[in-house]
Amino acid sequence: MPKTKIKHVDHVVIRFAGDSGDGMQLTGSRFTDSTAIFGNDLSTLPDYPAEIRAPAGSLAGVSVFQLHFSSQDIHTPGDQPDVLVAMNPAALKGHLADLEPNGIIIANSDTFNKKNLHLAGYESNPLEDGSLENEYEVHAIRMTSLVIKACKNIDISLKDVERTKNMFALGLLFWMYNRSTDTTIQWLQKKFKSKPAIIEANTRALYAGYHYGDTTEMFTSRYTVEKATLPPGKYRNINGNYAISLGLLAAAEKSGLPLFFGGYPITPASEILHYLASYRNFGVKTFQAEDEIAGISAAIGASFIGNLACTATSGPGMALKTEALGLAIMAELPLVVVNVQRGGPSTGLPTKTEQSDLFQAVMGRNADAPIPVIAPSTPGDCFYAAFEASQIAIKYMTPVIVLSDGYLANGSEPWPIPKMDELPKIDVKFETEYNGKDKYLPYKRNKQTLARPWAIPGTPKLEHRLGGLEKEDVTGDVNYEADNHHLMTTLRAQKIANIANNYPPTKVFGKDNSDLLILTWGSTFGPGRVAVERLHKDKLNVSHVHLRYLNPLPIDLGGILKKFKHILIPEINTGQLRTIIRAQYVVDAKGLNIVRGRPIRASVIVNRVKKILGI
Amino acid sequence: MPKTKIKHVDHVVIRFAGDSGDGMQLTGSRFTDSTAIFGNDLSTLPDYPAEIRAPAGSLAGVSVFQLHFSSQDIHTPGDQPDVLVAMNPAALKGHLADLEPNGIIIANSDTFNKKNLHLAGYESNPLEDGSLENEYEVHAIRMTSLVIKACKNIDISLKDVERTKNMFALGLLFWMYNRSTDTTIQWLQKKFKSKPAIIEANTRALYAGYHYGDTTEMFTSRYTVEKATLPPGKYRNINGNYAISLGLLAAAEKSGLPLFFGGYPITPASEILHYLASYRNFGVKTFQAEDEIAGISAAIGASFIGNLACTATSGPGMALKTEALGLAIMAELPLVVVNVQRGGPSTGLPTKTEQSDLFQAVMGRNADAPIPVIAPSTPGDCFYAAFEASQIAIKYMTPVIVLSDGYLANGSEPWPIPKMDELPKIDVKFETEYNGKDKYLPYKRNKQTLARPWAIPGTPKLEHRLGGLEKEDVTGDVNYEADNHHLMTTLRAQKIANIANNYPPTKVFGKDNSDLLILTWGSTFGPGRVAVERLHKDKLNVSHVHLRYLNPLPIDLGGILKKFKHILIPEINTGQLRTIIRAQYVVDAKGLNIVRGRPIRASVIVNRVKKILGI
Amino acid sequence: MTDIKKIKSLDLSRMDFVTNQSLKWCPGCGDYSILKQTQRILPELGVPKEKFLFISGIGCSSRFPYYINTYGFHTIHGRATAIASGAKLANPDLSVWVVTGDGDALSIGGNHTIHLMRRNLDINILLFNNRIYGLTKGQYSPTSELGKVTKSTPMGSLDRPFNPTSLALGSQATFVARTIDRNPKHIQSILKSAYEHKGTSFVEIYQNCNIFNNGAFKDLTDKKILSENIIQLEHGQPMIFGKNHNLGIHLDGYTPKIIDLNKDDNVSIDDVLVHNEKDIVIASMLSSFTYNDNFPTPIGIIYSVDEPIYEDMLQDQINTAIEKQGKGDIQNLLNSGNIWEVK
Amino acid sequence: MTDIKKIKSLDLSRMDFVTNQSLKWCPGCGDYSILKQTQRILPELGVPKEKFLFISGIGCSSRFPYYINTYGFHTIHGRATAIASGAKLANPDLSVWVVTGDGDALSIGGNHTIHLMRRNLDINILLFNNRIYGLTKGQYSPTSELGKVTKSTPMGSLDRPFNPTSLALGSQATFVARTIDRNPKHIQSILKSAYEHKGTSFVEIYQNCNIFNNGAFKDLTDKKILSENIIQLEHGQPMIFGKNHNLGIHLDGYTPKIIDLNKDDNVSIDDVLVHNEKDIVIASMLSSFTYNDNFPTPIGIIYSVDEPIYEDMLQDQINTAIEKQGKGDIQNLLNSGNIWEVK
Ligand SMILES: Cc1ncc(C[n+]2csc(CCOP(=O)(O)OP(=O)(O)O)c2C)c(N)n1
Ligand SMILES: Cc1ncc(C[n+]2csc(CCOP(=O)(O)OP(=O)(O)O)c2C)c(N)n1
Ligand code: SF4
Ligand code: SF4
Ligand SMILES: [Mg+2]
Ligand SMILES: [Mg+2]
Repeated sequence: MPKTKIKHVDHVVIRFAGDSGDGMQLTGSRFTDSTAIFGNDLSTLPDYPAEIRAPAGSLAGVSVFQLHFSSQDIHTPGDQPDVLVAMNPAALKGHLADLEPNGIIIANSDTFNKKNLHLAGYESNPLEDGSLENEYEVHAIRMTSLVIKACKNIDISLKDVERTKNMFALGLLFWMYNRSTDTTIQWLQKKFKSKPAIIEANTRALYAGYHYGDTTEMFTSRYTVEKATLPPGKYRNINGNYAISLGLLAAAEKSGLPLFFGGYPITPASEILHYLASYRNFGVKTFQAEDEIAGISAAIGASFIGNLACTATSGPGMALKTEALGLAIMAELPLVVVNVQRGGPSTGLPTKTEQSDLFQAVMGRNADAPIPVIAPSTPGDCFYAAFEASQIAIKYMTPVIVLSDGYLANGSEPWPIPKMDELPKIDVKFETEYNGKDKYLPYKRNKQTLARPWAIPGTPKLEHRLGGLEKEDVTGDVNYEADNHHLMTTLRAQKIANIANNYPPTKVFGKDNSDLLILTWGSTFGPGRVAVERLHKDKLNVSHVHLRYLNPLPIDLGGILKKFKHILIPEINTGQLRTIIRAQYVVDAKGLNIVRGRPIRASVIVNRVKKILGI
Repeated sequence: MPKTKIKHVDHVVIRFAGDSGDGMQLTGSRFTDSTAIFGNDLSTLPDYPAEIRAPAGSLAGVSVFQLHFSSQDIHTPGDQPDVLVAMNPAALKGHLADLEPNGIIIANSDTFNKKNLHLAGYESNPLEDGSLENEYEVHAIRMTSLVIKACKNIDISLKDVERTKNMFALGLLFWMYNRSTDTTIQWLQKKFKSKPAIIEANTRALYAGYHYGDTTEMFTSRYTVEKATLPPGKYRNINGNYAISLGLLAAAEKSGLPLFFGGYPITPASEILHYLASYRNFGVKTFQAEDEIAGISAAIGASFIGNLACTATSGPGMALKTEALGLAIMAELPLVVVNVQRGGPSTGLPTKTEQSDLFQAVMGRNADAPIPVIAPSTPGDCFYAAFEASQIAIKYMTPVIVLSDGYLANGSEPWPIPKMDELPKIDVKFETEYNGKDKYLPYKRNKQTLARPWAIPGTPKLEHRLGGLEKEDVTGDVNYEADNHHLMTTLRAQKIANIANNYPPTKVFGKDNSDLLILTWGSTFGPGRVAVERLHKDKLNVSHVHLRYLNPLPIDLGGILKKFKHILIPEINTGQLRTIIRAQYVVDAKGLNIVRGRPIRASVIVNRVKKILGI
Repeated sequence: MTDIKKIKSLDLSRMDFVTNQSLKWCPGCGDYSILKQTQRILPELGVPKEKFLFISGIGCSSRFPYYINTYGFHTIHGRATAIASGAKLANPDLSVWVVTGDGDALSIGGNHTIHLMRRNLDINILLFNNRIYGLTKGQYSPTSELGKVTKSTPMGSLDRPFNPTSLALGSQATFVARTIDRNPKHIQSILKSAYEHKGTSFVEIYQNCNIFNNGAFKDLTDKKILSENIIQLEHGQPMIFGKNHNLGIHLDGYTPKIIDLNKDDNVSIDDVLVHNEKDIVIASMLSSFTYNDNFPTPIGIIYSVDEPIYEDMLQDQINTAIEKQGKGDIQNLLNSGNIWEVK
Repeated sequence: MTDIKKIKSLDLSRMDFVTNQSLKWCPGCGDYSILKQTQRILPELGVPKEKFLFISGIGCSSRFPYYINTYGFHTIHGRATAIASGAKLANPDLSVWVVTGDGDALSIGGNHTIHLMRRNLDINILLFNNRIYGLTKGQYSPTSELGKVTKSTPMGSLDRPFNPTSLALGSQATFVARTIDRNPKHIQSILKSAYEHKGTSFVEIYQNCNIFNNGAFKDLTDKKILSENIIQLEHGQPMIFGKNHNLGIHLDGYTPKIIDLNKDDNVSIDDVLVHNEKDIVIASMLSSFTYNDNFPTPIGIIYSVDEPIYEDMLQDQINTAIEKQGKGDIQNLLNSGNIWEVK
C-alpha cells in the first residue's frame, strides 16, 4: 500500500467538466447518489450547453456538474470547486479560473492533443508547459488509454469502450473520497440490463479508476468527509422539477381532484411534463399542446370542469400565457402555473438560471390583475411550494404562480421523504345546490376568503356561464357599470390580499434587530444563508430573512424590516424584489445584483456585506 | 320674439344620451365642431356600449357623448353635466344621477312609452309623475312627432325621417347656446352628397329644433359662452387615435423612413390601423395580421429592414406581444408600440377607459427587459407622444411603449396644428461601411447613447445575423458566458436609463414646495390640473406635477418630490404609478384610485386633497 | 366511456335552453336563427341539460353561450378550441360545443382550430362565418373575399381568403360540413349529424352580418337563385342541383364538369357523380368549388370518417397503466428511487 | 418591382455563403446536408449576396441563419413566418427565406404558416421535418406518427399527425413541394424551383434527427428500398416509380390504384396518370399518399400555380393612391378637416 495520508475535511466541492458527449451529468449524478446514501448533506448544480451536441472539443460544448458535499448542513452547490475533473482541454480552459487556489485538477491527458488544445484556445499544453504547477495539484491521467486496456476482450465497439472513461474518473474519485462503488454497480446493472457487455466495460472502467488511485503513487492524500447529522428519517436525493411534479401529485391526492397538466416543452421546465406524463396509473392527464397558450387554455378548461389544473413553462412561455392568466383571474378559477426561470431577455440563455421573472409574475399583466406568487428555496422545497400553490388556488379560487428557476429545477439535495398522512387535507367543496333563492349565484363569495363557489359542468340545476367580461357582483352576469367595476376590482384585490392572513410568521435567522438584514427569495436562499453563517463566524451582527411568499407579502414583514439598519437583497436580476420591497415598505433596501446565469456566490454576498458595514 | 334672457356663462357641460341607434356620437361631434370653430376651448368624452347594437331601449344600449366647452382654458370633459339630452327613458335613468343640481333635462317625450319605461326600469313616467320637477329644469319635447311634421312630403322612409330627431335636438342646443348651424349644414351636404332627400330631411329637422327654441315659450334662458383666448394659430379638433396616427406619419416624414404598421383590430385601438391604412399615398404600409403576435412580429421584421415600424393594441393584445417585445429588446431594434388602455382584467370593459397597464408596460416581461414608456396627457398630445416615441426608438435602437387610453383615444380637444418645419428632424444613419477592422460589428455601441448601429439587409458587405440568444458584446455573436451576460444585461439597462438625460426639466405647476403635490400621468393630467386650479382658488398650497415619462423616470423628479409634505397620485387603477414612485424614491406617496371605466373627477381629487390637509 | 349518447327522451324542450339574458345581437343578425335551431335540437339529443357545455371565444358570435341555458364559457379571442379541449379531456362525459367566428377560429385562433381537428377530440365546432369582423365593427376577416373594402382596407384587402372546409380537410378533420343561417331545417340536421359523429365535427355556418357585411351570402339565400348556386350533398346520392334538379356534377377524368340532364346530349343520371362522404379526393374537390363561380357551393356533409378519438385513447392509457402498474400510490412513489435512512 | 431575379452571374461561390460560426448540430444530423445544398444553389440564382435574408424561429433547424453568410435573423419560436412577412413587405426587393422545423412551423407557429401561404407573399419556406422536437431533446411533434413513444408520451402520442403538404394545400398555398435531406440533387432542384416560383413556396424537407428520431425516413433513404417507396413527380410526366420504373399510378374513377406495367394485363403507360402540378384535385390526392402504406411517398413539386402576390398588390395600391391623390403631404394633411384660426 502506498503511503497516502487520510485527511478529514468538512466539505468538498467537485466540478466534473467535459464534452457534452462525455457523460458528465451522469458521472455527477452517480457520485451524488453514493454520497447521499453515504449520509453527507449535499447540493448539486448541473450546467449544460444549449446545443444538443455542440461541436466536440469546443468551449461551447462543455457540460458541467458541480457537487458540494459535507458533514455539515449545507445550502449551496459551493462557490469554488476544490476539485476540477477536466475531461478535455476546453473543460480545463473554461473552469480553471473558478478553482480554489491549490485545488486539485484531474485531467484526461489523452484528450490534450493538438486539435483539442487549439479548439480550447491553448497555445501549448497546460498539463506540460508548467503553467499549472505551482498553483494547483495536477493529475494528468491517460484515462482513455487506461479504459481501453481495462476493457480488452470485451465484445463492444471501441467507441463504446472509450465512453467508459467517465466511469474511470468516477472510480478514481470514489477512491479519493472513500466512497463505495456498490450503488453505481447496481445502477449499471439495472440500466444496461439487456447489454451485459456494456455493464462489464463500465464496471471494469470504474474499478480501473478506483485501483488507479490505490496503486499509483500519484496521490498523496485521500479524504474523508464524515456523515452529516441530518434529522432522522427516510431520504432520497431530489431535483426541483421532480419535486414539483410530486408536489402536484400529492395535492391531487390530498384534494381528491384529478390532476390535469397542459403544457408545451421548454427548457428548463420540460421535465415536469415528462414526469407527470409517466404517471398515467395515477390518473394524471397530460396534454402536450400546440403552444403555451393552448397549454394554459386547456388547463383553464379542465379547471372549470373541476380538475386540479396546472401548467409549467419558462419565461418566454410565461409571456405567452399572460392573456389567458387574465381570463383565469376574471373567471376566478384555480390554476397552478409553474415558471422555471431561465436567463433572458428573449431566448437569452435558455439553459442557465436566473431570477428575473419576478416582475412578470407579480405585475406582468394588463389591468389590475393580482395573482399570488410563491417561490421555493431549494430543490426539495419545490415539492412543498407546488403543494401549497395548489392549496391556495383551490381555497381562494385563483391562479397561483410558482417561481422556480433553472438551478432549483436541475440542482438536487437530500430530501426527507414526506409522509402523505402528515400533509394537510385540501378541502374541496363543489356546489351542488342553489346558493341563492331559487338560483345558483356563481359570484356569491365566501365571506372570509372572498372565494367564489365552484360548481362544475355536469351538476344538475347549476348551469351557469363564465366569461372574461366584467362580472356583476354576486350574480356573475355581464356588467358594464362603473360602480360594479370598481367594486369587483377591489374585491379581486382584497381576495388575494387575504391570503397573507394564513401565512406562518416570518422567521428571522439571527437577531431580530441587527446591523444588516439579508433578504432573499427563491434559490438565493442558499447563498444568503451561507453568507450569514460565515458572517456570524466573523461575529458580525447580521441576520437573514428568506421570503417564500412574494405576493401578497407577509403581513409581519414591514415590522421586521424596520428593525434593521441596512437591508441587502441579493438577486440574480437587476433588482426586482428590491423594487417591490421599497414600494411596499418605503425602506431604502440595497441590491446585490449579479446576473451571470449561475447562483450568486456566498462569498460575494459576504464581501458586499462587509463593504456596507465598512469592515 | 319670446322674452328669453341671455345668460353669460364661463363653461357648460352637455351630455347627449340616447339609444345606440339614435346617433348621439354624431350629434355630439357636430356640436363639438361648431363650438370649436366658434372659438371655445373644449373637451369631449364619448362612451358607448360594447355591443354593436344593444337591444333598443335597454340601459345597456345607451350611447353617450359628453362635451365641455368654455371661455377659459379647460382640461377635462367635465365632472357633472349642466344639460342632459335624454333621447329615451334608459338614457334618463342611466345618467340623471350625474346631472348638476338644477341642471337642464331635454327629453324626447315621444319615446317615453310603456315599453321603453319598462325597459329602463321606470314604474311611472318621470316626465309626468313630478319626480323631477323641483330639482331640475325639464323640457319634455315630442321630438319624433315634430320631425315627422317638419319632414312632410320628403320622399324618404318614415324610419329615415325619425332618425333625424337627433338633428332636432342639435338644432335646439344650437339655439340655446347661440351657435351657428352653418358648419352642420355644410357637413350634411358633403356627407349625403348623393342623397338630397336625406340632406333635406336633416336640414329641416335641424331648423325645426332651432326654431322650436326660438318660438315656444318653454325656454326662459339662452346662454352665451364667450370665445376662449387660445394662443393664436390654426386649430382643428382632434381625438387621440387620430393624433397618434398623425404623429407616426410625421415621424416617418422627419426621419425619412417608410412607415410600417403591423397590427390586429382591438377596441379602442383599431382606428389607428384604420387611419394609417387610408394613407397609402404617403407610402404607408399597413398589415392587418392574423393576431397581435403576428402584428408585432411583422413590425419587427420591417424594423430590421429599416422601416419606422409600429404596432397598436390594447391590454389583452399587449399581453400577447410580450414575448416578441423581448426579441426586439435583445435584437435592439427600434419599434413603437402603442397601447390604448381599456378596462380589465381579461376582456373586462372593452369600451371603457382605464390606466391599469402601467405595470405591464414598465415591468410586464420575462427577464430584465427594460423599455422606455411615454404617456400622452391629452388627445392632442398623443401626436407628440407618438412622435417622441419614434425619436427615442430610432436614437436608442429600442422598442418604446406609448400608453394611451380609451378616453384619450376617443376624447377630443381643439388642437393647434403643428408646423412640420418646426418639428425636429430625426437623424437616421444606416451603416454602410465596416465599423470594425475588416468587418461589421452589429453590437459596437455608440459611446454616448449606447445604441448599437443599424445596418439593413440589402447593404453590401454588412451581412450579419441577429437573434434572441444572448449576444456577445461588440460582435453580436451568440455568447453563453457568465460575464458577458452580466455585462449585456447592464448595458441594456444603462442604455434605457440614459434616455432620461435628454428629458426637458420637469415642470411644477404651483409652488416648488408646498403642502401637497398631486402627481399624475396619462389622461389624469386634466382632472389633476383642474383640481389644483380649484384648490388654488381656495388659496390652498398645493402643486401639480404631470409625468410624461414613465420609464425611465426623470432625473430631477426625486429632488422635486422631496419638497412636498404629501404626495397624492390619482390613477384609474389600484395604484400602479404609486408603486413605481415609492420604489424609486422611497417616498410615502398616497393613492387615489377610482376604477370606474371613466376619467376621475376633478371634484373627487379636490375632496381627497382637502381631507388629507384636514380641511 | 361516455354514455351520454344513449340516454333517451329527457322531457326537455327548447325553452329549457333559453337564458334570462337579453340578446344583444343587432336586429336581423343571422346569429339569432342559429341560436334558435341549436336550442331546438339540443332537447332531442337525449343528453341531460347539465352535460352540455358551450365554449366560445370573442366576437359577436361568441356571445352565444350567454343565451343558451347550459354550462357555458365565453373565453378569450381565439382560444375556445383549446379551452374546450381541456374541458373535454377532463370530463369526456360532457357534450362539448365550440361556438366561434371566422376571425376567432381562423385568424387569431387558427392554430388551435387545426390542432383540435387533427387530434379528433369529440367536440363540435360551430364556425359562424360572416366573412367579417363583427364585434370590432367591420374589418375584413380571413374569409373575406380578396379586394374587400373595409375600414382597415379602404383600397381593398390583399389576402386570398381561407376556404374553411379545405383548411379543415387539410388539417385531418374527420367531419366537415357546411350549412346556412337561412335554412333552419338544414342547420338542424347538420348539427345533429355533427353531434352523432364521434370525433371533432367541423361545421361552417354561413351567417349574414347585416350591419357590416350584409348580403355576403345572398346568392345562396335568395330564394329565386339559390337552387342554381347551392348543391346539397347527401351521402350515396348523385350530386344534383338546379331549379329543376336538372344539373349534375360529372367527372371528366379527374376534372369536374357540370352537366344538364335536360339539355346535354348523351348524359343520364348515371353520369352524375355520387357523393361519397368517406372519400378525401371527392371531399377536396367539392370543397374547392367554394370560391369558384363555375360551380355551385356545396352544403351538407362534405366529409365524414371514423378515426380514433383522443380522449378515448387517453382513457385507455390510464386504464392500461393501472392494469399493468396498479393504481398509483403516492406514498410508494415518494419512497421509490435510491432511498436511505438517517437514524 | 423587384428585379433581383434578372441579375445574372455575380461571381459568387458556395464559400461566400459560409460563416465563421462553428456549426453546432450533432454529427450526422440531416441539417448539414440541407445547409450545404442551400449554400450551393444560392450563388446560382443571380441574386447579390446582400439581398438574401434568412429568417428562422427556434429549434435545431432554426440555427440555420448563423451558418449562412447572408443577412439573417434567428427569432422566436414559431414566429419566423410572421417576421419574414414584415421584412418582405418592407423591402420586396429582398430574397426572403424562412427556415423552420416541424415544431416551429406547425406546432406553435402553425397559424402564421397557414396565413403566410394564403397571403402568398414571395417567400420560400423550408420546413425541416424530422418528426420530433430536436432542440428540447426529443418530445413528439405535430408530424410524429400516432402512438409515438417519446419523453412526453411514454405510452405513445395520441394525436394524429399533420400532413404538411395537405395542410399547405388546404391553406391555399400556391407552391407545395417535398424533398429529402439525403438527396442533394433533388434538394437543389426543388430549392431552385421554390425560388423561381413567385408567391409563397412551401417546401417540406424530410430530415433525419439521428439523436432523437433516427431512421424516421429510412424507408425513403435506404438505397435498397427507396425506389419502391418514393415517387418522384415531374409536371407533365406519367407517375412512374419502382426499381425498374415499372409501377404507375392509375385512376380508377376517382380512386387511385397502383399498376405494374410489367406484370398487370392490359395496362400501358397510357393508363398511368400524368402529373399536373396545376390541378388541386391531383395535388390533394398525391398529398394524401403521405401516410398511406399502400402508396409511395411523393417527392417533388406537388402543386404550383400562379396567384396574385401580396406585396405586389400592396405596392400597386400605393402607386394608385399616389396617382389619384398625389403624393401625401403631411402638412396638408394636418391642415385638413375642420380648421379654424385664432388670431
Ligand atoms: C386578444 C384580442 N385581440 C383582439 C380582440 C378584438 N376582437 C374582438 S372580436 C374580434 C373579431 C371578431 O370577428 P369574428 O370572430 O369573425 O366574430 P363576429 O363578431 O364576426 O361574429 C376581434 C378582433 C380581442 N378581443 N382580443
Ligand atoms: C415560446 C417558446 N416555447 C417553447 C420553446 C422551446 N422550444 C425550443 S425549440 C422547440 C421545438 C423544436 O422543434 P422543431 O421546430 O421541430 O425543431 P428541431 O429542433 O426539431 O429542428 C421548443 C418546444 C421556446 N424556445 N419558446
Ligand atoms: S355586427 Fe353583424 S354579426 Fe355582429 S350582431 Fe350585428 S349583425 Fe350580427
Ligand atoms: S438533436 Fe437531432 S435535429 Fe437537433 S442537431 Fe441533433 S440530430 Fe440534428
Ligand atoms: Mg365574423
Ligand atoms: Mg423537428
